[in-house]
Amino acid sequence: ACTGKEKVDEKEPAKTDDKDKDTEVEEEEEEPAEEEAVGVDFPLDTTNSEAAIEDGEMIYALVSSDPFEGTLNKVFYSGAPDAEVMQFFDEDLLAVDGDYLITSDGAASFELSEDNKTITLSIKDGVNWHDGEPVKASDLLYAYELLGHPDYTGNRYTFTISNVEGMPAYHDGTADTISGIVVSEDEKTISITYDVATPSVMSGIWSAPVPRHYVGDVTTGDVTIDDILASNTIRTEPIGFGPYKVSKIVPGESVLYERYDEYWRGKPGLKSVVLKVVAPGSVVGALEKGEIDLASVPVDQYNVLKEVQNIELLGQVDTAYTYIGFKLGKWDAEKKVNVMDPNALLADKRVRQAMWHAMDNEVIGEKMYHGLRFPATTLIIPVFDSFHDADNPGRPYDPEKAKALLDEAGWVDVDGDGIRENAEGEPVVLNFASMEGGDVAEPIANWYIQNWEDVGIKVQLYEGRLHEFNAFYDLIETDEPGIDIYQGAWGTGTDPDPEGLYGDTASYNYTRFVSEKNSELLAAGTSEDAFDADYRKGIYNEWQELMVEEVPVAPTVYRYELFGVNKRLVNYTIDAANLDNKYPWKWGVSQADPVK
Amino acid sequence: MSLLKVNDLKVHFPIRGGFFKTVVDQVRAVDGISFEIEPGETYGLVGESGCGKTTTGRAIIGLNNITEGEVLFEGTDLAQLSGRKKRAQSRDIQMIFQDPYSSLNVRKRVLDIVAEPLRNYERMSPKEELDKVQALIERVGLGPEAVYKYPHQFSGGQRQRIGIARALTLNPKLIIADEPVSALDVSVQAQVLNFMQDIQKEFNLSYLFISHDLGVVQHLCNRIGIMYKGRLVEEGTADEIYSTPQHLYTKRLISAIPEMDPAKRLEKTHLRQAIDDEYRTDYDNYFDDEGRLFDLKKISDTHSVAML
Amino acid sequence: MLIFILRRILIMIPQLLLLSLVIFVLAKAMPGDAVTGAFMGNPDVTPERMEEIREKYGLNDPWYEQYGAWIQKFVKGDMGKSYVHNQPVTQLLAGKLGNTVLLAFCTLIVSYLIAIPLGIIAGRWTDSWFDKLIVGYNYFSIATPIFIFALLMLFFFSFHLGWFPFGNSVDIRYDVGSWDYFVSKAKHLVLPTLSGAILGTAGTIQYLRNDIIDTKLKDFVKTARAKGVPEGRVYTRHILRNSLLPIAAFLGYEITMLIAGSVFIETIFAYPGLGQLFITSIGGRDFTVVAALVMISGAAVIVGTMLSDIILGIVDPRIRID
Amino acid sequence: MVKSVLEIKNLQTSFRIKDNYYAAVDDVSLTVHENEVLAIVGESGCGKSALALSIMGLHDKKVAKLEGQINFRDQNILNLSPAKLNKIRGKDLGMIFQDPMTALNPLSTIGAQIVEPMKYHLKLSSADMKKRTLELLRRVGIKNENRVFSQYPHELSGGMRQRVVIAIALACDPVLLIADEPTTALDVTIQAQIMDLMKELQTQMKSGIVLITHDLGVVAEMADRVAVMYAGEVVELAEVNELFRKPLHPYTQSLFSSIPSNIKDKGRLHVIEGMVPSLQALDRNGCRFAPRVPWIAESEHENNPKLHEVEPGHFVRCTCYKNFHFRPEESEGDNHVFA
Amino acid sequence: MKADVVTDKNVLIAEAKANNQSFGKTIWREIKNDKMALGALVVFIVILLAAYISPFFLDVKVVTKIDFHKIYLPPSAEHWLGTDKGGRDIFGQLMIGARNSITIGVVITLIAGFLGLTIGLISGYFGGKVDFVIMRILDFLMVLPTLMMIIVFVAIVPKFNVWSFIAIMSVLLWFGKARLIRSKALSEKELDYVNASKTLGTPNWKIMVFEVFPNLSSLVIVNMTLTLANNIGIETGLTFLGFGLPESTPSLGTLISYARTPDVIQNKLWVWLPASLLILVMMLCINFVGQAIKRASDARQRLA
Ligand SMILES: Nc1ncnc2c1ncn2[C@@H]1O[C@H](COP(=O)(O)OP(=O)(O)OP(=O)(O)O)[C@@H](O)[C@H]1O
Ligand SMILES: Nc1ncnc2c1ncn2[C@@H]1O[C@H](COP(=O)(O)OP(=O)(O)OP(=O)(O)O)[C@@H](O)[C@H]1O
Ligand SMILES: [Mg+2]
Ligand SMILES: [Mg+2]
Repeated sequence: ACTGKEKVDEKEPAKTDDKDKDTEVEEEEEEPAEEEAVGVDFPLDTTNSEAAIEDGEMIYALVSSDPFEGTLNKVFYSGAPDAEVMQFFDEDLLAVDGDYLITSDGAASFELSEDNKTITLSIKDGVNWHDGEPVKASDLLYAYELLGHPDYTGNRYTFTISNVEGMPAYHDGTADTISGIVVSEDEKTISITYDVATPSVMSGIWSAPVPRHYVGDVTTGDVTIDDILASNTIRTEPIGFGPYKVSKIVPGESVLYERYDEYWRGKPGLKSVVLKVVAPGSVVGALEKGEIDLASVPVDQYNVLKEVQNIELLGQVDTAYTYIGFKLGKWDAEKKVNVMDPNALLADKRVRQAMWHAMDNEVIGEKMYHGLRFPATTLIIPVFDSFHDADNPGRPYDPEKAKALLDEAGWVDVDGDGIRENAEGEPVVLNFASMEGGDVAEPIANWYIQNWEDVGIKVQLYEGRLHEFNAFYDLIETDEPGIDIYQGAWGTGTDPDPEGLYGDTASYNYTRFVSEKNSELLAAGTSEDAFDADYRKGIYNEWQELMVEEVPVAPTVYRYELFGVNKRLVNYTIDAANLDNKYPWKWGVSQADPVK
Repeated sequence: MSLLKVNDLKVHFPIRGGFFKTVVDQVRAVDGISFEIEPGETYGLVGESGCGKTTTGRAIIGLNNITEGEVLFEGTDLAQLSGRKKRAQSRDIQMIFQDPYSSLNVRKRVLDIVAEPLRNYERMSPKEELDKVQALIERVGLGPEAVYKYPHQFSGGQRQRIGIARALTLNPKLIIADEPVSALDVSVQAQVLNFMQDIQKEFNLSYLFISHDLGVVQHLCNRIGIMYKGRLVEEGTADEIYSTPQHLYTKRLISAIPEMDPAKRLEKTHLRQAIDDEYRTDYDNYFDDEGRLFDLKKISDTHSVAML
Repeated sequence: MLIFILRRILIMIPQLLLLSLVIFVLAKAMPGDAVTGAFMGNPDVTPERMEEIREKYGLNDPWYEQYGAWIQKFVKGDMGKSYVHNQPVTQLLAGKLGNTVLLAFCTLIVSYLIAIPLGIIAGRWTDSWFDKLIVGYNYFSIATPIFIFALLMLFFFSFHLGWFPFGNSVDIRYDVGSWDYFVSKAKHLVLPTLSGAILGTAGTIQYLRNDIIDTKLKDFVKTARAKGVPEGRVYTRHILRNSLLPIAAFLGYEITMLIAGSVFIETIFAYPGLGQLFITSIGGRDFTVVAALVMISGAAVIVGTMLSDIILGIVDPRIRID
Repeated sequence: MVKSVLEIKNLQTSFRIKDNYYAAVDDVSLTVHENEVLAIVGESGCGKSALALSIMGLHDKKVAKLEGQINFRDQNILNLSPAKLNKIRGKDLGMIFQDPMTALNPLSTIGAQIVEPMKYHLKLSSADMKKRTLELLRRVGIKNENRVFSQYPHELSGGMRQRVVIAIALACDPVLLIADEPTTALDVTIQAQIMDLMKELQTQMKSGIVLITHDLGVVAEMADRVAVMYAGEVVELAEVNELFRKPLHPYTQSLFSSIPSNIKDKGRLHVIEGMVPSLQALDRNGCRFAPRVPWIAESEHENNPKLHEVEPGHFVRCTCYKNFHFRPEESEGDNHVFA
Repeated sequence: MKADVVTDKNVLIAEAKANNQSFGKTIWREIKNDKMALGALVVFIVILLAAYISPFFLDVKVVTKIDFHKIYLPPSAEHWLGTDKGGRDIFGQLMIGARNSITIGVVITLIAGFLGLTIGLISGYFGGKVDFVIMRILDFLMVLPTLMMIIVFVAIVPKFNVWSFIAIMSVLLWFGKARLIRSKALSEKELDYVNASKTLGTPNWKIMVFEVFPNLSSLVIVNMTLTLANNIGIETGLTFLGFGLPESTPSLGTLISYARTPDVIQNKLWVWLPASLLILVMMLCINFVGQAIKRASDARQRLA
């Protein structure tokens, strides 16, 4: 596949406070590194301790092979590149902590009601849009009005939004207002009431306001949503209340920001910021030449990158994992539930366990990714420190164990061709679907096929090739009968709740795995009780255990993400817990020219 | 009964123009000509370039569509025939082309060229075919090895003779010769002309001989038709045309033949000047009100002129 | 002339309509649609929601109804809305079209600047040392895959020497219209232009060379020499003028070829233009954009050939267009 | 004594064919006098055009090699530098080409093409040049000269174009005009007009003309003296009346008797046997015509035949003319098939 | 004496038979006389042989076996041209890839050539209404932006493999040829040898196939050799853009498109350079041979 196809939107850096939850990740274009990693312990913060100069300028690379789409509004944008553009001039009212849970450190503070159903936000003083207007509570209401608007076609009308009381009625057009949202007289506070209480509110609430006065009001009929979409107020002259204001945009290519002196947290650290799109292949060269100060770098270039003298490399584990899914049933479109098929080829969990044991992910991580990927153990990633069960070893590479499990399951080689027949003694060839995505997808798919063949399971690529993103999901989503195994990847977003991917009514539960225990645990994980973190952790540990036992999917690798930073940068971090520096306003440079 | 009778033949080509490229006018390439050819006779068709000679020939043999009029060959209208009959009839009329280079397919050996009509009309074993072709080739004065050669290995005159051999294969009754010698050098031309005369005697052929070289026409033809702007302006025996031309255009044409006696060249120049003057002054008298040449009118048994 | 243009435009209409139908059907036949492209894999967007959006976009109507609705708008100049960019396609294209046309134009000029002198030299001094070199270069340019060449250009001139920027069309820090802006724009154009131009000369050189060799032998050239025209002038006044004619006539065609062929160059140099947009849009199943781009290319071909005919009609007295 | 304008001495023009040079014009010596039309006749490929192009210096140096002398006004054209040659070409030497369809630049107006030689050779203002051009056009018999001036070649008929070609050749009042088959591509009536025009112009201008043709009719109408060429050599040279009255060389005789209008009774035409040998196959030592008259005994031919002056001004090459007769059984057929 | 004549005759006939120059022979002679073309032909044949014979010695399974312990090994005795990102042998892939690429190029050229030839010939030969209709269709097809259409088709086709690739390309690459052939056929049919055949009673289809076609053959052969080079190249380009053949079908394009990251292009030449050079060499060879054939078809330019 080519760079042009990559679906990047889910690959957002953790620092952007996007509210999306679990999302699909396409394998990005990554090259294996040839030498072994010397140790994959990257710093999270820059080490430059000099003071930032007064009128510095930073050049930020938006690493993408495509231009950014340029819908610069949190309600309407669709791609991650746009989110990166917005981070400099706009922000959410609520800040989040290291666990991605909301705090009151942002431009607004919040309070949760007793019954956990109502959340009240109070906007702090001095929070003003770039045009000088104060940010009002009704601006946040406006965001909800847009999100729920019948004409809204974006992808953010999600559960957290529709869960707001009165939202469905408003969305259907049967109500003019959203009954669950109340704005105070003084436009300083806003309270939002939900139909169902869920801890997801702590990580999922929408708190990005839209400047009603600036983009125009659809509720009064002044403008339509299409007008807004076509309008320069969200394209080339957007405003926000973030640390920098947009001074100029060359659509798709670059943005020039200027310091917004009245930023509510204080005077930002840079006089100006230039953001420009840099193709993944050019990132290293640009960093080395000092053309850019900051870039998320493709891991495949780690090898070259670590030799580059004028930059620092920051890295951390990404909010995503790759997995192998076993097709176990079908989606019942009528009832909107997943239905397991007891006759599925891989209905026996021992076979699935064996297949997991057979996969040598260690080598992939070390050889191809230079240690920047490592074998995954459970379905809740280590990023969620408090929920990831570090003690659960998953199913490490162990071909002997795999063989034993297969023997146990009755999959033995009857006819002596080195390939096992199934319990009924029939020869089996499993069809494996995998997505195109960078240069590594193909070798990895074939590597697994070889791994499986080593333990005696014959697997072949579905249709003999990898599938392009759209085609792949067409196949998986429709439960194409020919496919038995597939390789996918999920971005988890910032909410640990796996319900959307593994619930019995979740359409994204592509394996169609259902079990009572599973449903029970998932429900418990988001129940009111789960506002108690320990309780929740217990539940999720149990769930992780269950998934390692049942193996509807076998997670393969967790991944690191890397950032290259010019040594003149100060106060920069990728650490979500570093509440001071994770927002752009403090970022600065210690000298006028980049270190070369 | 005459072998070929052409009756008020018209061939018009559409001129397209205007916004939608519709037919806005017609090129009247041949605009109502009539003549007859008797068996064994050579009929010459003469006129300046673009007057419609070639078109007439092509219309007779069926390469051009006839707009109006009829072409009777041995009494049957060729245009009315169809399918098998037409095929049967059309083997009796053959054509010799002007350009000995383009009229032979350079990618074929002489054998295949000359045998082409045989393969179309007759079933012969390869041996018979080869014999027949070889006989023909020798008849036109080429060595037997010639059948295995390609056209580019021959000179213009030889090529023209191969073309003639091809036309003779089916023993036609009428041969339409469209300027068969104008691309050839004088001495080669003589060769071909002699040869045409020989085979005419031998096979009792009739020729429709199209040319603009009056010397050649005079040498070869019994009767001559003079064409001008798609019409016949004069028709008669070779003698009549050359000794007593009646139509102004004929006179002009004849006066243009270079004088072969250097001593008389001044005379000839003066004659040309005189006819030119006449041509200028009398030109309009030869056309009717619509600007069309008059129909032919007999002035003797064999001689007709297009005059009032 | 006017009639000629009018007629050509009249012919163009059914052609474009047919093209629109073809591309519409094809775009629809691609697996997935814009909604899949945008929302697939986002668990928060339920299948119902996706259906709802499809319904809103009219993606569930029978294709002919969708086509009818789309083409009606299209005729009025509304190319629909990009699903991925959430923006009217016309607006989306505006900037990129300019970039692509500029690039195509510069490439054309530079390739002519290279090709015409070389073609002339090769044609005039056939079989000379120069000629052999030029013919060699020609072979090289035909045989080298453009993307390898472009990549090498990029690595050498940008990465190693640092002479030229890595991508994009201009440095944002300069004000539109200022000298710096102009210089920056030019700097961004150099590599894409050169890569395209250096490999794009083969046709012209070969054509010119052959044509000059042919024209050299024409009778009217002998006439010119017989008039006592000096050799140099024979070339400039008689041979060249005749040989350049077809090149002028190819102009319109070449531009359209360059616009269509911009995909590689734009992708490699991250130059935001139509080619790059096309590839992105195919991936995102943004079929309004795909369709619009195909229509534009189709129209460009038609206009290009028309332009060629008009140019030829103007420069060649033998050809009258009406 | 009439002055000679052109003196060709032992001219040999050879073409390179695969590393060897073969003479297409072999040891030709001719003189053209003022106010005289020298016709050169011969069949296709005998070297007529090669001779004409040699005089004009129009051969491509890479393929053609020229030896001997071409003296034009006491300068040997062969030794002139290109610049000097260009001073003569178009000025004192004019050339008329055979095919009026291709001899004109399709992209220039008629006016521009006639003006062009004046620009290089005459010091005239552009208004004067235009005036002169219009006058020239009138002189070559074009009536609406103002219109023709700004027309393009394709807008004119063949006859008109040939007149334009003539006008170009006459543009700077040449002393010597070389006309390579000026009428061959034209219709009979047009041919007559062009012939008359050339005769008329010649009487006015008093220049020498080299008229190349294969049409004896044209020769009879126009020439003062005639050179007959065969296979690169001049085989007979005589005053026109003399030649037509008493052609001597076998080739000349054959040529005359193969013309239809010379045969009164529709009898058989004379056919020259065999073919013109190609440059490479030509036997250059004996009589070049010998292979085509095989019934003439070898002894009749000369070795390395010379031009003999049989009568004052009448030259014939090779002694074979003396006892020449047509093949007796000739009327029986032209081919060995019947032999 | 008589016998003499007869043998003489036979000798002559035999000689003529031997000397009759078919177009094929002319081409061969032309190539023989051009050292470059001859060399190019030899090289090309060697490449062809290598590509088509090597599979008998190469185990595809072994060549395409992933071995992550052998990633990006530089050339060595074991791996002549080193290994790629999956630890696969480049040399093996090069051989298999060359075969695939050449097969694709040749088959596309043949099919597109056949389509273009047939349709162009019919259109040009019959002229009139047939021509009008075909030309209008062609006019339309010419408007299609080829590269874009190919990409759209590639996106649509579900089972994308060598054959569907060939089908897509062939369907979209014949228009130009049809036009070329048509215009040539149009002028060819005006020539008298066609008229002659008509008057001799030869049916139209025979004239088309046996008279006109052979006269277009030189044009066709020249055009096909020159487009062969292009067609091999176009696969490479599409693969680079991500619309080419899957990696499981190695082609030269696959190998070259590995050269997408700075690291590979700068430091791992062995991965992409051999394939690039192979393409370059093949293109040059085909072009040299093509030029010789072109000269052979044009008597004016012939060297021999
Ligand atoms: N296919 C055609 N379409 C349109 N016009 C044609 C066509 N064929 C011939 N003409 C026109 O018909 C007229 C007669 O042409 P034709 O070829 O019969 O003349 P010709 O007497 O044979 O002339 P030439 O001596 O030059 O061969 C010419 O004006 C020619 O332009
Ligand atoms: N450039 C050339 N290279 C090689 N041979 C040539 C060249 N030009 C002419 N010849 C040969 O020289 C000989 C004389 O040619 P030339 O053109 O002078 O004949 P010609 O008498 O003018 O014939 P025509 O009446 O056909 O014009 C011919 O055999 C011809 O093939
Ligand atoms: Mg004619
Ligand atoms: Mg000549």
